[in-house]
Amino acid sequence: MLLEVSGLETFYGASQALFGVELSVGEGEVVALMGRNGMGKTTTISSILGLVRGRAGTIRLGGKAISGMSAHRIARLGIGLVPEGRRCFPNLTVRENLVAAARKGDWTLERVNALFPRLSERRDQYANTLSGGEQQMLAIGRALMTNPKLLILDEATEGLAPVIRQDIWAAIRKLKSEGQSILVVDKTLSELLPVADRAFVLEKGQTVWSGKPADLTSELQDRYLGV
Amino acid sequence: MAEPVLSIRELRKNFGALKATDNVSLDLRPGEIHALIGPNGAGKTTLIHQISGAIRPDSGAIEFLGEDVGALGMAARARKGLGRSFQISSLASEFSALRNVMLAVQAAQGSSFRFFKPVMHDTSLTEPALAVLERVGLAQRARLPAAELSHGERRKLEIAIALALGPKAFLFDEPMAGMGPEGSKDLTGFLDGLRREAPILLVEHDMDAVFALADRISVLVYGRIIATGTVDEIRRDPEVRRAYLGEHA
Amino acid sequence: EPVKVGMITTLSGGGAGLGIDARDGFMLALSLSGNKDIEVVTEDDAMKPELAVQIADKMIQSDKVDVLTGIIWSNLAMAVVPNAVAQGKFYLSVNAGPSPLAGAKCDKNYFNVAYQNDNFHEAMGNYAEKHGIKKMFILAPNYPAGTDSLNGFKRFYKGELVGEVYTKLGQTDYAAEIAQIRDSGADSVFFFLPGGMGIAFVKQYAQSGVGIPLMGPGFSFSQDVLGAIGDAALGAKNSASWSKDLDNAANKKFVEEFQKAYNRLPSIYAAQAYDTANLIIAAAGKVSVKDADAFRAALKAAEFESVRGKFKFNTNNHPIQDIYVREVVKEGDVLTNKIVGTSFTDHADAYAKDCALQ
Amino acid sequence: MTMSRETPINLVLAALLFAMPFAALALDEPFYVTLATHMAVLALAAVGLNLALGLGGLVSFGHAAFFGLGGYAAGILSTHVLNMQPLLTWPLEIGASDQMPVIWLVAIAVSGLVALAIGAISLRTSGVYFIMITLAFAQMIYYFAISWPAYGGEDGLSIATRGAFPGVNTAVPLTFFLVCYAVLVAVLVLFALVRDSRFGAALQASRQNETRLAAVGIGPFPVRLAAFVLSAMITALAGALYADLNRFASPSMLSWQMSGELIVLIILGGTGRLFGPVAGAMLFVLIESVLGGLTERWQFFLGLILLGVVLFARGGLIGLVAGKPRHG
Amino acid sequence: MSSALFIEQMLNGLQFGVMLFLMAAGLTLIFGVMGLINLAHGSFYMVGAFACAAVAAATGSFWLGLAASLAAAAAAGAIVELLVVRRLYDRDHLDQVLATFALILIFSEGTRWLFGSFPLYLDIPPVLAGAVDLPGGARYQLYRLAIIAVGVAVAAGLYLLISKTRLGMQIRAGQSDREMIGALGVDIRTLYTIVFALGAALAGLAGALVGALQSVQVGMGEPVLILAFVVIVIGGIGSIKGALVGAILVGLVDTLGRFLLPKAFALAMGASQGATVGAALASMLIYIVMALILAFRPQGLFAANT
Ligand SMILES: Nc1ncnc2c1ncn2[C@@H]1O[C@H](COP(=O)(O)OP(=O)(O)OP(=O)(O)O)[C@@H](O)[C@H]1O
Ligand SMILES: Nc1ncnc2c1ncn2[C@@H]1O[C@H](COP(=O)(O)OP(=O)(O)OP(=O)(O)O)[C@@H](O)[C@H]1O
Ligand SMILES: CC(C)C[C@H](N)C(=O)O
Ligand SMILES: [Mg+2]
Ligand SMILES: [Mg+2]
Repeated sequence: MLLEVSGLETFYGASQALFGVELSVGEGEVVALMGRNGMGKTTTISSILGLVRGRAGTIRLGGKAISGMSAHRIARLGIGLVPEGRRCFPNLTVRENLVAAARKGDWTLERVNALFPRLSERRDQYANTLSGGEQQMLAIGRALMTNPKLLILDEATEGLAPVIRQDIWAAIRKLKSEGQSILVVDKTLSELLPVADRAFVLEKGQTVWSGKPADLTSELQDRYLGV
Repeated sequence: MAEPVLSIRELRKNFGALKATDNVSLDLRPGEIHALIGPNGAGKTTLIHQISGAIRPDSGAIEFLGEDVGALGMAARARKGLGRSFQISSLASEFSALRNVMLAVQAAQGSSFRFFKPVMHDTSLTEPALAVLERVGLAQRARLPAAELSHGERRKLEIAIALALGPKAFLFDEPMAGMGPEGSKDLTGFLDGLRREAPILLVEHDMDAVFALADRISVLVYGRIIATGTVDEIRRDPEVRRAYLGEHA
Repeated sequence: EPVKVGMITTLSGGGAGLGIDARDGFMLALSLSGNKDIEVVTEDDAMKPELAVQIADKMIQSDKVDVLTGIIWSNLAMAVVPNAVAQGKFYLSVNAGPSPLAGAKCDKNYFNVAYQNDNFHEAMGNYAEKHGIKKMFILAPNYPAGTDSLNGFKRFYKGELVGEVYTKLGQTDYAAEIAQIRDSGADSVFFFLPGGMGIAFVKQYAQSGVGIPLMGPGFSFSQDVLGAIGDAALGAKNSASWSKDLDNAANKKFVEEFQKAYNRLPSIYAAQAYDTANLIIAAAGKVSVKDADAFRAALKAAEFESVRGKFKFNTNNHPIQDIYVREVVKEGDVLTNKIVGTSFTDHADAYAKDCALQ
Repeated sequence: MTMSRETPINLVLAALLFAMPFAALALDEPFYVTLATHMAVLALAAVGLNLALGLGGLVSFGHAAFFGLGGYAAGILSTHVLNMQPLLTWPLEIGASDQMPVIWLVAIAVSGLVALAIGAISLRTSGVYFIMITLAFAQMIYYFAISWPAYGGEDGLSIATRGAFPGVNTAVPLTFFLVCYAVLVAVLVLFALVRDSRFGAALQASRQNETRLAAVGIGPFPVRLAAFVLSAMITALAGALYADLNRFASPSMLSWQMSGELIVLIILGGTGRLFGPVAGAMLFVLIESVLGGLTERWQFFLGLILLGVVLFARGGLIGLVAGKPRHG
Repeated sequence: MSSALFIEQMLNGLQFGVMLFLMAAGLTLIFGVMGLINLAHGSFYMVGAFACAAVAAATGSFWLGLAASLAAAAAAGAIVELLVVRRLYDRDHLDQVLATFALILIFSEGTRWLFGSFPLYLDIPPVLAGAVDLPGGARYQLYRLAIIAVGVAVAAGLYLLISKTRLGMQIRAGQSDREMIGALGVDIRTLYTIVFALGAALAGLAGALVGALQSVQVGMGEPVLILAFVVIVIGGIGSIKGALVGAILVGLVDTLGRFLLPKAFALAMGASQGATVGAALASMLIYIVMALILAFRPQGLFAANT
């Protein structure tokens, strides 16, 4: 397994947000992480990256224990994050956002621009003046530019126009076909489930279900996700 | 046909060479949900910003309840009854969810220069605020600081604040964003009822919601409105499909 | 009779050099006298008037001092002195001599053992006038001691002023003023800039290649800044009531002992404080400080061996003294001052007439 | 006012400060009466600033201007009384007064007007720009004061006799302390009321998110301006008391170091906390006077102590004891 | 007024401005780019001056002193960053104010502890001593011309570093979202230590250069610090270009104000009176200018990105 999380418990100050999360992503696998609002998806991702510290449990990346490492070292081991809420650098131009943290590999500026032509049009504009959707593309492009082994997308299609969203799902499928491992959080099940190889469902900070998307019956969907 | 509540005439706004709003005219009629859709960067948020007074148009007029509000600042327009939500949540992050909503209640009462009476004991503030939180399903989380809410919860709080203003028109900028599948379903139902309180200008990329809710849809592309019509008209419009909807129809 | 002395002076921050010299001079006198009855409490005012007031209150109320002394700066003196004397305490100034306290606001319990602020400047004005300098350029910071300075100078200098410039208090770059001096055609430049301001001015002046001779009150060329100014100061004339080479027994002993104790040359601030301490020792040797009238009379009599040779008080309790003109010279590698003339003999200040004391 | 974890600490602080002069007199250390008065007055000045800075996030680096204006109001009135000169001869003749309530009113009114002008311009900016523009105005007043000879220039202005208060003798240190303490308590009550009021809610929201405030229909500018003016008035009142305490008004009250010190007091005690300024002033004055007597290097150790507080006590002294504040 | 005088005054303004720029550049880097209010920046200026004076006195070489000033200030900066500042990035600006204020006290008294209370001696190196003739009949001090040259070179270097290199981008990215740039794999902590040390070194350089002109003494940093803040605010925080323009503006306004205002008032109210009133106004002048600029451009002249 590329990423293995087990027994993860995380606190914000005194209040506990995760109560034992189990999660794994294999090489070349696309894994969906699901759950209602506030169930701990983002917290799980933050814990993996060392942005918040888990208090118990283990996290392994490529077999190596990474809990306790600083965020930049974890990222350098090969995680590319597209964070919730985009978090583009507002005071950098689009191009600067893309190259600032880039690492060598297959993904280059040209390739990202080909994936999102809109970004190359807005190349020299500061990111704080981009539209919401443009910022989302930028965040994805920025993560790809670090050439990660594992790409983590936290609500990466939020706020995107349907055509663009289709482009992004197409991009995800393309990445998948090239063997890229991806962990995805997304609310649109109809688009997410077909791409995912496996899925995990969180409830109140715990993994309550995992398996193949096909096994996530509409009854289960109703129980855990309210649809 | 009833007089429009909100009426925008020939609005223009350039950012340098970019025509972010290019001669836009638009009406919001009583009781309707008017959806505004369009590709990313088409100028939807910029338009909402101009209507709410966050940025000034280069030219054009904005009439609200029959009055030209173009010269008014953001706060003054809100007092006139324009309630908006932000695409990217904008909250008083140290305040609890409750106090965020109470602030709106107090603003609606127009009484922010009272220096002595403690707000937390003021039922004329707390009760309406709690009621609103109840409506969006955040009552359980009322005492939590906004900073500690999850993303989706913060999005709900955005809507709660707009509700608490009791506005005469709503401007919602992607309210569905960040809602889980269940949240989207609930919110769709909720907005459906809300149109009876005040008409809604709804910017949204969630087409399921838009198609379920909208009385009319306007499509904004590169700052221009390329089409306005009913759900069916828009769904069938080839130009709209190409520029925006893709296979989603 | 035991006497308790409260010394409030500047021991931290940029102005610390002056206060440390004053404290060291004062303490030297005490230790040389072997007098064990005089107890001193010292505190740092950090050059802040409010802190000085607070310390004075503490010394009066808690330490129960009889005599206060030590303040270097006029603005702190103005804050502390009127209150202290109003509470029946004695205040002996080792340095600051603001004009109000010499004139209308003089007090029977306030003795200035140093000078009235105008004095040294007057002496330089007198010198310039006597030496036939026709065109002067004069310069001082824009604050009361600065305006007093230039007024003092002008009181005696009657020639032409080709420039009168007030700088910002605390200013450290004088390029703009130096350019004006270059352009002014003056025969000589008189400036009053104590501490770091003076160091900066003289160094910059020397490098500018202007070359018009400098003069000033002793503060501008006092021992505590000469080292930092460097050779640029050589030859500058300045005025003071004291100099290290003043030929009298008390001064010889003072200079020698000061160097022995502190391993540096004393400055005018040290000399004035040394005199102040000796004045207290002398008075306390004669009468009890608890008998205020007697103690006051003993102070006024000023029967002590001053390093200035002769010393007496005017009706307003400010000194009547000789003021010399000194020149900056080099002895070995150290820069110091040497007396080259006397500007005033038995000089009194201009404000005594406004003082109600007899 | 709501009871919170802070309340017991606040009561203890208030009691300590109140008891200090009585203990001092009992132990025959009369100076500590003066020291307690110092604490009370500096605390008062900082409470004023805390209203703008703590609640409204308006980091004024120019509050010394108001502190000094208050001080000069006391100084100038007293000089005129002493010399029996009227304060104004034109357009109408106004005599001076040495009654504290009159001095206070003058201090408050003058600084309120000045704050209105400074605030109206400064509040166009925000963040660091606001810090610096308020500094700029204070520096202008400072340089004016040191170079304007009529009221002493840099030498400052002595106050021959402390202002009078009807019915009591303010020359007695304990009495003067009680006057200052009473003012402090009254202002603290005012602060607590304002903080918890609707105005306070708007003010605090303006600090957290100004766009949000405007979007609900409350213009941030008038809210901030009102807070700034109120804050300046309180600080000016403290300035008048401070000048009376020292019997001296000086330009150093107007200096940027003074503004900085007020900010330091607040952060030291706990920004935005009701008793933050009180805790800060008590500790600061104590350190300054105790260390200053012990060693010439006291500022070094003061530095270390302050550094220790920032690094290890988040939220200042009050935060250290009471934890994070709760905003309902 | 002769044209020679006018030329000299313009150069004075420029030189003063360039000196302020060296301070302001470090401050704007640390403050604008890293988002840290560093009141202790003036202490690095002092450290540089003392290191230069001490080493120059010991070795007899100003140039070794200059090297020492850079090294000492950079080291002081790095230590301060590692021990204190590093814990403050996520904090409120106010915590930073208090902590760096505490650092001023520690540095000032610490320096006095080491070097005593009397100003130190530091002189201009012989090669740069004296004045040179300029066209227009003016004479100008060579050393000041050298300061102008150093300042211009530093300005160019910094501009390139910040706006054109990846390092510069990462620094700026860190300013807006430290956590995010870390999550992208950039070691922002080490990066900030380097930047902080660089800013400190620039301040130290300014202190050493100016120390040879002025007096090397405890407390020399704070007045310059305030001016440097004025400069970066006028120029627009975070902008190296703004710092340069702001510095030169302040330098010129202050120099020309000090020179012309008293003359102007002297015409109206007589020499003595005019001189004091003019001087009073001149000392307020830069603050008046700053207030005016901010009243009309609340983000300074070159607001970094709004
Ligand atoms: N900074 C924080 N401080 C305290 N509590 C937090 C913080 N961030 C999140 N929480 C809490 O942790 C829990 C999990 O939140 P998280 O953001 O991980 O949820 P999520 O599953 O990503 O939800 P969403 O779909 O709304 O983004 C929630 O109860 C939330 O209130
Ligand atoms: N301040 C600004 N300066 C320059 N360009 C701007 C500015 N603000 C917005 N823009 C540009 O204007 C266009 C419209 O942006 P806007 O945010 O209105 O888009 P939007 O329709 O809301 O898109 P989305 O659906 O992605 O949120 C975008 O191309 C954006 O980059
Ligand atoms: C050192 C002296 C020149 C001080 C001067 N007497 C003053 O008032 O401040
Ligand atoms: Mg989330
Ligand atoms: Mg948008």
